[in-house]
Amino acid sequence: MRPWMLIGWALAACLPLLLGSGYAVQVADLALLNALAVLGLNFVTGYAGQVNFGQAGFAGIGAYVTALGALAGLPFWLALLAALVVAAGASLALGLPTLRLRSFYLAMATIGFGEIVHLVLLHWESVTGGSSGLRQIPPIGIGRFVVGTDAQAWWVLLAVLALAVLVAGRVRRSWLGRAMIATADAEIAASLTGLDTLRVKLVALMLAAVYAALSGGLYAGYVRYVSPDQFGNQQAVLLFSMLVLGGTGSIGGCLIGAAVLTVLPEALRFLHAWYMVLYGAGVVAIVLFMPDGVVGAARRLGRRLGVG
Amino acid sequence: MSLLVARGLVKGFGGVRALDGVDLEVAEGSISAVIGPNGSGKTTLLNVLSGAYRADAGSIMFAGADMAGRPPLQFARQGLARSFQNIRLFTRLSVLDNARVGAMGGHGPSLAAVLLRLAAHRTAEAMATRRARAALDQVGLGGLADAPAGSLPYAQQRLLELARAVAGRPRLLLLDEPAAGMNMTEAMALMDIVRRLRDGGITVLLVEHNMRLVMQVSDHLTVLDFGRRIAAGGPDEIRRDPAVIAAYLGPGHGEGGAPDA
Amino acid sequence: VCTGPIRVAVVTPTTTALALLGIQAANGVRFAADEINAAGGIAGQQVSVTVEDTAAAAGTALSAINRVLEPASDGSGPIAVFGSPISPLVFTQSEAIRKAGVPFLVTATNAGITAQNLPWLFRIHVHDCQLATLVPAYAVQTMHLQKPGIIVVGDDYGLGASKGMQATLAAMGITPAAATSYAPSDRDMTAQLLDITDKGADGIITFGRPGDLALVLKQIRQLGISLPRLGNTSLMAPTTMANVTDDEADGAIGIGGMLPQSGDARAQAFAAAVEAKYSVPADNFTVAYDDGMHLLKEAIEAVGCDRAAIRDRLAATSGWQGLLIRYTADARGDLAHTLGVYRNHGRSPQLLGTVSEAGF
Amino acid sequence: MLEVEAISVAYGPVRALTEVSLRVAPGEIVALLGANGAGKTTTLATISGLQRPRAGVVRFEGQPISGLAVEAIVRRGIAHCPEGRRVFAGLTVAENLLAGGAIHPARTDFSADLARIYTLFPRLAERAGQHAWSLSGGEQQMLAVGRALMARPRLLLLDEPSLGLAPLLVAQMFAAIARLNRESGLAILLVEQNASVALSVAHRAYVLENGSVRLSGAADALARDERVRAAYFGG
Amino acid sequence: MPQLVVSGLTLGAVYALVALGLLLIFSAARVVNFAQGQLLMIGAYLAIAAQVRHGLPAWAAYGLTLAAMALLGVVFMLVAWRPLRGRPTHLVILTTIAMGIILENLALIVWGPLPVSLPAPLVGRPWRVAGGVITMQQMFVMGTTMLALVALSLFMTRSRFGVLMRATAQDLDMARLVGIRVDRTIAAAFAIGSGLAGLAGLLVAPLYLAEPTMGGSLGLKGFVVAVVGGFGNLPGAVVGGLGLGLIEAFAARYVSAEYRDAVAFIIMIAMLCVRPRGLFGETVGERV
Ligand SMILES: Nc1ncnc2c1ncn2[C@@H]1O[C@H](COP(=O)(O)OP(=O)(O)OP(=O)(O)O)[C@@H](O)[C@H]1O
Ligand SMILES: Nc1ncnc2c1ncn2[C@@H]1O[C@H](COP(=O)(O)OP(=O)(O)OP(=O)(O)O)[C@@H](O)[C@H]1O
Ligand SMILES: [Mg+2]
Ligand SMILES: [Mg+2]
Repeated sequence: MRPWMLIGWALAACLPLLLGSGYAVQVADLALLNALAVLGLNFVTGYAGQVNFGQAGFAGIGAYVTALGALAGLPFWLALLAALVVAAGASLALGLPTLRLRSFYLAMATIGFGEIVHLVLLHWESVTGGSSGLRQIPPIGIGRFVVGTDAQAWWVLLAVLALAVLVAGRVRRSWLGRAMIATADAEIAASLTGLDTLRVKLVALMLAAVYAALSGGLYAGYVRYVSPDQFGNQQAVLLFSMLVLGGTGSIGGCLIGAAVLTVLPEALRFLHAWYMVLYGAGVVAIVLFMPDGVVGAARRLGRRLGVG
Repeated sequence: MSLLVARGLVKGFGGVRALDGVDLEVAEGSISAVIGPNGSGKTTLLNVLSGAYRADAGSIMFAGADMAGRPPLQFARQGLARSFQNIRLFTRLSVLDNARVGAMGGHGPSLAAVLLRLAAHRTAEAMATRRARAALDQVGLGGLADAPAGSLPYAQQRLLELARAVAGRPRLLLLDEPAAGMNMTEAMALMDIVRRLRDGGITVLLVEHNMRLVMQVSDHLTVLDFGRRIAAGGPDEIRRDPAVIAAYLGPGHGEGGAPDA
Repeated sequence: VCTGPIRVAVVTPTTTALALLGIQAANGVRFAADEINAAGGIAGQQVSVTVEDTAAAAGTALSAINRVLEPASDGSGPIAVFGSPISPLVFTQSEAIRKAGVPFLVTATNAGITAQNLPWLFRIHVHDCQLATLVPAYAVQTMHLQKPGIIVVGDDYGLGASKGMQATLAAMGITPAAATSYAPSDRDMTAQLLDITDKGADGIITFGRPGDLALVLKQIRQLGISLPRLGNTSLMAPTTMANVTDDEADGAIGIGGMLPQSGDARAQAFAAAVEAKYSVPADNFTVAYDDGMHLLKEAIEAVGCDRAAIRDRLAATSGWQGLLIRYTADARGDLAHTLGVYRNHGRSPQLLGTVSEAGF
Repeated sequence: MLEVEAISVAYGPVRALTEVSLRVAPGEIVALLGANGAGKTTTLATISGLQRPRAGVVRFEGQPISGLAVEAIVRRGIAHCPEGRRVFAGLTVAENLLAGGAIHPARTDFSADLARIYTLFPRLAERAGQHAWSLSGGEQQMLAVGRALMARPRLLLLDEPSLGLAPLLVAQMFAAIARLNRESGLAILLVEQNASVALSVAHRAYVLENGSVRLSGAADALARDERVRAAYFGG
Repeated sequence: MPQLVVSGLTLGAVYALVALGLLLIFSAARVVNFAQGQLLMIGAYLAIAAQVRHGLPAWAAYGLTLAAMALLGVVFMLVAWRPLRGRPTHLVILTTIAMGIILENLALIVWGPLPVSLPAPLVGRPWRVAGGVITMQQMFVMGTTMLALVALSLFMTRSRFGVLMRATAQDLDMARLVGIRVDRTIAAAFAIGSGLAGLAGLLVAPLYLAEPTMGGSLGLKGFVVAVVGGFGNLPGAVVGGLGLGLIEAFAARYVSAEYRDAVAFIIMIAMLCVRPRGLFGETVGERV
């Protein structure tokens, strides 16, 4: 790990102390949750090149399974674990038939998946509580320790995120990461080296689903209330935007993208009705002026400073 | 000993019969070539032989196994590697990583091994790196290991394709126009590499239009025209074959790939 | 005693598909606040209203509530928060309210809203459970329907009502011919309507938002269906009336939160003033929020700016006269118990009378 | 008719050309030789406007054209058949050729042009209705050259036209190039790896090395030059 | 039954029109315009503004709307596509999504949240056929879709402009190298595509009311239809559109109204598994 990264993590750990207010910490917590889901998306979209608009659906599965498990009396972490397993299973069910599809066709299939999950959450009322959702979910906790404040949540979520980043980094630097990128760049060539590209894509999607479910499950324990509207297509698009904005295929980019797009709408709140317009315009502007994401722009700036 | 035996291969696309009953044998340890006019089915033949296309009819025996109808990755796992007429590199990966993908092929350790950095992961990575570096050295790209593959000039991209194929230690290497876009001097250097690979135990089957090069390097040639084999034999035989001259070489072709200045 | 301006916040969707509802809600608070300020404020202090958008998403709703609960630079938080008419959003925000301890006045109609055991929460609008009892009762007892078909909007609002109405009907020994719904974004309800008529319904009970009930009314006529129509008061909301013909609207009966347009002169003046001011008509929610603001004013004037005291005062509300109805707090925090019954004559709704929840 | 004056081109920090100057006179075939990465493709791309020079100027028939849009340069009469074929994959052969005539007025009748190209490359006629992506490598190369000719240019920039062609066709292609030049006075700037063939049809030639002109002169003189033979003829 | 067919086909025709606009833009610029539904919404509002607010006769309001939408298409292209050309598609996709957000919220600010309707241009007694009722507007919607399809198909395959447009989509730099004025070509495609969205907006406004958020689901369905039909295939889009409309109507009636969209998506996914490039998708080539 490079020194500036260490500094970054250390600063992040101090953030609640610097922010002080509940609102700011809570926004920061949501950013961490989003970052987890985006980090997962990066496996399948950033590395393996497969468009995935189903990420919010996986998060929804994770959130509901966690919530149901915890409400049924399972320890929180066990419910969360169950959620990861269910989401992984769902990713196989989605991926096996659809990962052979290309570009727009896959995009459509994943959008469809997200819609289906959303509709099931909405209408399978006896289990999911329908549109009024599930309430009074037990909070995040392990053993005696229970997350009480937004700041405590930040530290727990940050630790989980750090682990997620570590795992993502290990995958990227292993044969798996190379295989994912190879599959995205030239699938036929990859399969002619002996790679089972379908399996590689499946693993990428499964990792994505597990990360999303982790994000969703922690969301359920953090907000302690889940409803279908949080896991619809809008959220899927938002997560996708975060990935692109940060810089597809870059772990740091995922974190930055999630942070920017969680904070930006909040920062623009004072514009009232105009803030959504400005938000859209902001995204357009960022895409126009930072085509390779924030990370790419930073890299270019660094190079220029380094050269000049 | 024949490493590869194909019999009666047929492949059609709509109205076009790109392969029309082609027989081919490749002797272990040889450099063989397939030549023929444009559109005669050479690339299609390589595609069928590497599993990228499925033949409509015919049989393929490779290293003692019946391969017809199997997916490409099984051809690869059986010990076959190839390069492409249109370059297909993993452009976002570094030069070394391209070769490492080739070296690892389908034999990567499990996800758990990767995440926990188990011994299986470490030895596999070390092996892949070793083989990849060796392959890069063999084609002369050793110095560029860390460059992004997408930034290489055309000829070096071709060399990298070769290195990626070689890194997997294949038994049979299929090369589709490896010298395209190279001048004679560069092409000759490439052929030296190919010969050394053969000496290192890799059987080579290549498609190439540069006659000077093909005639110098090949032990055996197969000539296609309209999807059929019109001749087969050693370089001297082929050079004098009237059917080959009429269909492919053109009159006045002794050595070079074109009329000499 | 209150020092400095009195901060009140409204957290409600002002964007996305729920914008109309949210904007009509916010208009009620704003209108009342302006009126109060023009008349000298509350206990000599001016009221300041902040409106925060929740969009239609839980995450945004959560940020919005946390943002308004944030103390201002002078350390003072809002005296009270007005929540939205959308139940899932209110559920999302409830924990934050519990932690902060601020009176929370909402109109979200899911019956479970006031069952959260949250002493800070008050509902100033009638809820699904009341409608779910009164509407089927009216259908059976007054309209003499024996086999009604139910069609509702497929969100929290409609589905909750549908479930409740089916239970009430069952208690009266009646099974509906069909119970269907349409997605909030659906624009074609013919399949559902045909389902209802094919199964031999003798009337249609519908629950939805103004925009989509206009379509339901239209499509009922397009299909040549002439069954009696009964539903919530969205059937006579100004938005609905603006988009249907006389023929399509005529005869439909609606029960629910009361509309200012067909009230007495004062209510009509209110409706006209709101529409003139915001170019969006006032609806039952606008009235509820306007009443809520006035109720809050009286509470503050009575007990000062201590939030717990305000809460206790609100919880003790009894027979307080609003624009159209009287408000009385019950043990759960529900304040509204009176519903209007309307019938469309052409496109002008006429009040047939009011019904009240048993015990009020 | 074409004057390239001291152009320098860079891709980001990578310098591709340094003060390259060259000339093509009307009716002339000029060959541009050089090792891989020498900058040949970049030179052609700069002439046709795909790359902007950092310094220097390109003049065509006396007018400066560097700075004009690519589309505008084609309309002046320069057609560029780029490296790597770049056929329109999803279009048929005939549609590709039709697109090649994009600069001519909408009502132009292309049948004569098409016939000319089909005589030049009979295989294209056989494949007229086939999608370009499904053509063999050599067939695509023919299509790319044919498409460039559809613009009826006065100057043709050819980037490795023999790439992937069978020997018989290489001969035919260069015969065709020579004939086009002879019969209609078409000026051609030719980049070609097959140095011996290139020098056999060209009048003059330039040799690029590392982005600069190293040698230039009459084609036959260069063909005899020892340095050229060692570097490009394979000894 | 017959009534379901009528309403399914009507909605299907609207889906098809959205998909046609999407395909037209795609066929020149190689981007899926995720704001197509929002363009439709703008079209509906413009028509309402012209006809209801400013009292123009229907034909003038319609003409004005289509012209304005064509212009908006060009503006859209200049803002959301032109600066991004040659960049990876997902960036362009994201930009179009953001443009959709901008349009939707601008509409909310300008026209407010109230649903509004447009008077139907053709008034007359509805037809009764085989036990079903078809209104004039429904016939108008279906007829217009068919006309648009025929006109577009001829335009794309028969006209030289169509060929140049497709060439531009395949390889932008190469298109410029053969002298195609790519900016104009693509601007034209955006103008037509946006005009088609506007047309769809005009047609649905009398049927389904206009709201700022009406575009979201219609745009998505248009995308579904384009995919099911096989991207790039115009008749495929129409068949896909009508098919989806019918499936939705029947699913709502006989399977479950709640899961109407789910049924549509499940059928779509199942179909993609069997035919990975849509119903009529060509095996767009990738040579090895
Ligand atoms: N997928 C396909 N669909 C339709 N036709 C095809 C397809 N692939 C190849 N063909 C046709 O089959 C014939 C043989 O093509 P192939 O690529 O095998 O030729 P080749 O011998 O490699 O030629 P070259 O030397 O020019 O590369 C060609 O005429 C080509 O147009
Ligand atoms: N898009 C690019 N980005 C960065 N560098 C580039 C790019 N294109 C070319 N270069 C570099 O510019 C130099 C000249 O390249 P160019 O393609 O003009 O050479 P060439 O003579 O045509 O070579 P070849 O024979 O391989 O086609 C090379 O060093 C190459 O690596
Ligand atoms: Mg070939
Ligand atoms: Mg070149």
